[in-house]
Amino acid sequence: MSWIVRMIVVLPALAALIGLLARRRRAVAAGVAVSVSAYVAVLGLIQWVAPSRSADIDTIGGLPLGDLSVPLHLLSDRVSGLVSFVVALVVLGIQVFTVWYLRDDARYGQFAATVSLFATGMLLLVQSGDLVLMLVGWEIMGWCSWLLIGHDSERAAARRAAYKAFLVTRVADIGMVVGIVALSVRARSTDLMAVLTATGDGTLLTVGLVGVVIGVAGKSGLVPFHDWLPDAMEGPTPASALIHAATMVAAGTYVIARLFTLYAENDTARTLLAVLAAVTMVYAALLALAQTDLKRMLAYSTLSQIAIMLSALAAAPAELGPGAGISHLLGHAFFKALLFLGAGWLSVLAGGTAIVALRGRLRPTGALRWSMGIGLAALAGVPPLVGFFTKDTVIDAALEGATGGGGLRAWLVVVALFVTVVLTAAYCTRAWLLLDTPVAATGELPDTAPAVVAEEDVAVVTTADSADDAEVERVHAHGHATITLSAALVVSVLAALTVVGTLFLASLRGGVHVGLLSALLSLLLLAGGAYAVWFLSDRGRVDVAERIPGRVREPAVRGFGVDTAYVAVGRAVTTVARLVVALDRDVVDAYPRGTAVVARAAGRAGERGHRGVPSLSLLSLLVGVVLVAVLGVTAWR
Amino acid sequence: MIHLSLPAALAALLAGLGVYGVLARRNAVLVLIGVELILNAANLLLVTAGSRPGAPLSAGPVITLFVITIAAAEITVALAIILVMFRRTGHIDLTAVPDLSDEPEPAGEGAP
Amino acid sequence: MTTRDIVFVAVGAVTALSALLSVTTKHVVHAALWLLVSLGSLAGAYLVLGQELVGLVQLLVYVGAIVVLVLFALMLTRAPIGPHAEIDTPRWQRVAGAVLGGATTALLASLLLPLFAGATADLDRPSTTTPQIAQAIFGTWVWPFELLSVLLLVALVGAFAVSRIVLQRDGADRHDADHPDHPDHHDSHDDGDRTAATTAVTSEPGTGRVG
Amino acid sequence: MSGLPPWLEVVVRAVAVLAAFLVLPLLVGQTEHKVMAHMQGRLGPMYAGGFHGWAQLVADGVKFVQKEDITPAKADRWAFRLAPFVALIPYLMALAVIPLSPTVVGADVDASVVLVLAVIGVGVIGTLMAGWASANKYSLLGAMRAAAQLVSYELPMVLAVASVALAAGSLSLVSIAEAWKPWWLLWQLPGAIVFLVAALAELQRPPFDMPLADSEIVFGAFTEYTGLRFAFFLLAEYAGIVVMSLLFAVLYLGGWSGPFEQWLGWLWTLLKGFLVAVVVIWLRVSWPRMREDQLQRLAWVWLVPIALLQLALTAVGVVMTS
Repeated sequence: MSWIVRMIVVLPALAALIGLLARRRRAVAAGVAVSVSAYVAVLGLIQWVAPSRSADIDTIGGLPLGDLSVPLHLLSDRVSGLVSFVVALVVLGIQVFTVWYLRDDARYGQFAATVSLFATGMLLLVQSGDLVLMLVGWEIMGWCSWLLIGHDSERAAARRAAYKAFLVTRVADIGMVVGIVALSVRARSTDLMAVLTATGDGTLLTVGLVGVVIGVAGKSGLVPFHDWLPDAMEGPTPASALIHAATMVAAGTYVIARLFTLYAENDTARTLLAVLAAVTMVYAALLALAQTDLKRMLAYSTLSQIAIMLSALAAAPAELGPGAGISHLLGHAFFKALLFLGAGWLSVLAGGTAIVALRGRLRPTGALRWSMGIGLAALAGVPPLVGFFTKDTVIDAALEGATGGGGLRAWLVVVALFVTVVLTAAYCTRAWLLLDTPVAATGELPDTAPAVVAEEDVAVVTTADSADDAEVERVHAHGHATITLSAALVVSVLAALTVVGTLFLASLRGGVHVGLLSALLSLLLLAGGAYAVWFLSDRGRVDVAERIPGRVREPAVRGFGVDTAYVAVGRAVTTVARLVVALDRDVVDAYPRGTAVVARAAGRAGERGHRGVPSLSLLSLLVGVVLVAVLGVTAWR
Repeated sequence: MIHLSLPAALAALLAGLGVYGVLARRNAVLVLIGVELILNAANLLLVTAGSRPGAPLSAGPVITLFVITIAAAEITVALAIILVMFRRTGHIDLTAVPDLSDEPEPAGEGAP
Repeated sequence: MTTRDIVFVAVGAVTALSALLSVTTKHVVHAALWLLVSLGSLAGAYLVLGQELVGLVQLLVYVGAIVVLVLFALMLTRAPIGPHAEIDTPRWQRVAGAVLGGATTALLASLLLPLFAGATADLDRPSTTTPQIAQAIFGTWVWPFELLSVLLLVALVGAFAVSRIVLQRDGADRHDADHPDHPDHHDSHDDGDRTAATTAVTSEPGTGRVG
Repeated sequence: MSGLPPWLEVVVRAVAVLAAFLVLPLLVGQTEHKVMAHMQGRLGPMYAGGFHGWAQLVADGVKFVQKEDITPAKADRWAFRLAPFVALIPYLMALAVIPLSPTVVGADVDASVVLVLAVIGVGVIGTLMAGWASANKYSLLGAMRAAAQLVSYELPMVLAVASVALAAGSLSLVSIAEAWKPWWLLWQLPGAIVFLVAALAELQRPPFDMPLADSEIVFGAFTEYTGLRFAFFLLAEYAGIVVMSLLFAVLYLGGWSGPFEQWLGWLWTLLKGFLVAVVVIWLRVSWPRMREDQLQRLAWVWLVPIALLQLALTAVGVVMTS
């Protein structure tokens, strides 16, 4: 058993190494990546269903750090088993899909190897029973996300997005590191069990938990760190699927779930988390409604969904445990992977991801149409798909928290959740209507789409442009390739999992817990939101987003200029750094340099003084010497 | 048998001539000649003093040898400096106001 | 007056006379040659005083090396043939020098002559022979001796370094001399003007000034 | 000789030294003529004097005496005229203190090694004077070259001699030669080689004849000299060969040690010195002239370190054997 857990972590790392060595041989790279991820998925399944539940597993031995105990243990229990299985499954699907999707990419080998390494990071984080190992996995993912987003490194936009993602998450990671250090210091150990059971300084605990929340906010894209995630769409679609579905952005949820017993007792950190999550979920859902690009819309929906997971952890009562958050994590993993891979497929067919280009392209595609429909329905929370169950588990948990003395924090979360349900339903419906309504239908009613709006729409599209430019170029260069059976199968299997995924969650404590009242309420809200969109969009003939005034919509597409704010923050930091440098150089260093200047000036002055004519100087010198000697001799006599 | 006031008088004379040489010359090498004369006066005085009966530690001749060595070192460095001066200014005239700036000057040969 | 006294007076007269000539002659190189004579006869004076080793070392180092170096330096600094007025300082300074020299001599003589009055050295049994000097140097005086070797090394390196620096600057100057349009980067004003003029000329190929 | 009155002894010794000074260089010169000629497959001078041209150099001398003594108009007259003597006299003094045997010596001085080295060092001043006073660029160049060369090579030479003096524990040539043992041939071999090379350079003999280099600077410092003064320079050169050869024989070859050294010691010294002189001539025939930079490199990179090593080796040997 313990070997299985170790292999789950080590094998993807080996696959990454081999893949990197064999990157020139496409078949080898693909074979290694797919077969190893399949093997890891099987191992994950075994770990999940295996009878022995909890195990503390040794790895490379502890680090000798004096008083601080760093055992570097892995911790295997039913949660980690399930999560690692789902992660491995999603990774397997993505690897298979990538073989087809990047069929013409010269750097496929590197991409597949990076995906394997990324999986290593996530699996290490999932399996780790030690904060240090957790941080290692966390940072591996951060680095790999930089590599994956910047995969098309010849494009400036991709490079910028990669750096943006890296820098934003790095900044937030400061909080993560501070938090981990604080928690470790408090427990005098980095072992998860020790940290959870330690009793001690409350301030340190608060600092540690708040720090971790900040780190999580960075990686999971909570406000104000959210803006890197939509930009990360510059990466190839499988990379987006990987980052959004089960790994990086969800990792924060998992970390907080692992530390849930600590959070349950700390109001400060939980309130912060609740506020961030509530704001993010509503804000991101609103922005998703306005997007002109399918992938960007999905990205904002991810932000919203991640916030939902975290809100469960922020609002659920202590006795309920973190099950609700984990369960939404897993459900989201299925349908978001499905949606992204479907979007990737669709973009290959349509030659772009801009909604203008995709309008009505879904209708004639058969299996893809079904899959996307299932995915969007699950995202909106239509029963009996997995999204319905997990989301309502979260709502129920939050309601229980609110009624069970959670106070304002829990109510805030509950309200935000219901608003989000409406908005999610709205943007899902909008997306479906836009994708599925035949284009000819819009042409029949030109007068309902005023010319002004159309112009604005064009303007918006050209400014935001397609997120995955590389895909457009690829399609232009190689034409529309038919999908391979295996890739199509991946999408279909994910769709199937989205339907039956609830079964996985049954084994999770508190995994599925739907309250009748809340379920009915959310269904009503869902139907209302969907109907409103259907009505406003004139049965899908018009983009509902065009009803939004252009001067609101255009900044909304751009994320309300948060990017500019980031740049401003960067500038401010640089300015402060320059100021410090200037202070150091012009104020602190001025004294030493001043001494040099003074010494030089003194030297110059002395030089002036020495500019005598040598022979005259010699004369006066000798006159002096002789005079002194004469005086001395006379005195001596 | 020799009267030691004779070499002492010669030493005094040489020192005086050396002083005159140092002051009467503007050519740097010739000034050095005056310096050498003064040094030799000192040497002669040392030898003279060392020749007195009962002079301890053989100090006279030994220190004279030392002074000769030091003179050799001194003349080497001094001539090096004089050659530097010649290359920089094109003359070794000590009555000219010296230029002590850090920047190199154009070679003196080209100057009018 | 013993025989040695007479010999010493003769040798000393040569020494003093050649020293006088070496500081007064108008011929640059002759001054060095008179110095040679003076130092050589001083070596003779040391022999008369019974200090054989000192005399020989004087001959070896002063005459064989130092005067050669002085001559070498004079020739490198373009010593002219024939009398040369410009090797002497102005007349008043020379007068002052003469007065000071005389004062020095008088001062020293007034001190030394009474000190050495009547003192004699019995040189038939010399008190310091070469082995004794050797033993003194490597016994009593060994530390000053070692220090002296360090001094010699420092002087050697110093002389080398001094001449080396100038050689490099020389190289830079020569490099500049190859490009008369850019004579010296320190002379920026002039340089700028010339550069501007050059560009003006080259930028107007049609005016006929160039072609 | 000890039976003579002091003044007569001085006169006899002076005359003997002068005679040797006049005869030995001629002998070396004649040897050079003939040895060089035979090495180059020629006969050499064959007519003057009858037997194999033995009187050739005498005839040369007569010719030099007859020539006009020219002093260039722009020359520094006195320095120009005195230069040959300044070059010549040091070798005369050196020859006076070099012993042929313990008894056959011009003047037995205590520190005769230092004296020889000191006066040989003075010789360069003659060349310098000649070069500078000629008012001729080639002469000046030659003089500069000579000065640089002689100052450089004096150091290894002094060091090599110091090594021998250290081995013998004396500064007197007589004592050094008497302390000499045959195995010194091996012990002092590096020093001997250094001394020989440095001596060649001091004499400005090929391959170290850059100061004269007739293909580059006409005849160096001696370009403007004619007649007897030129002959004196030539005489100084051959006297230099004699002095250096005898010095080498005394310092490194044991001088007069050989069969019947009581009676024939002076002959052994002369023979050994003559052998060395032949080697010097041989080197002139067989080696091309070096370049100026090679010259300095040889002195400072090879000879000085070797001489210092020899000094250390000698010190070790002295400490071991004492």
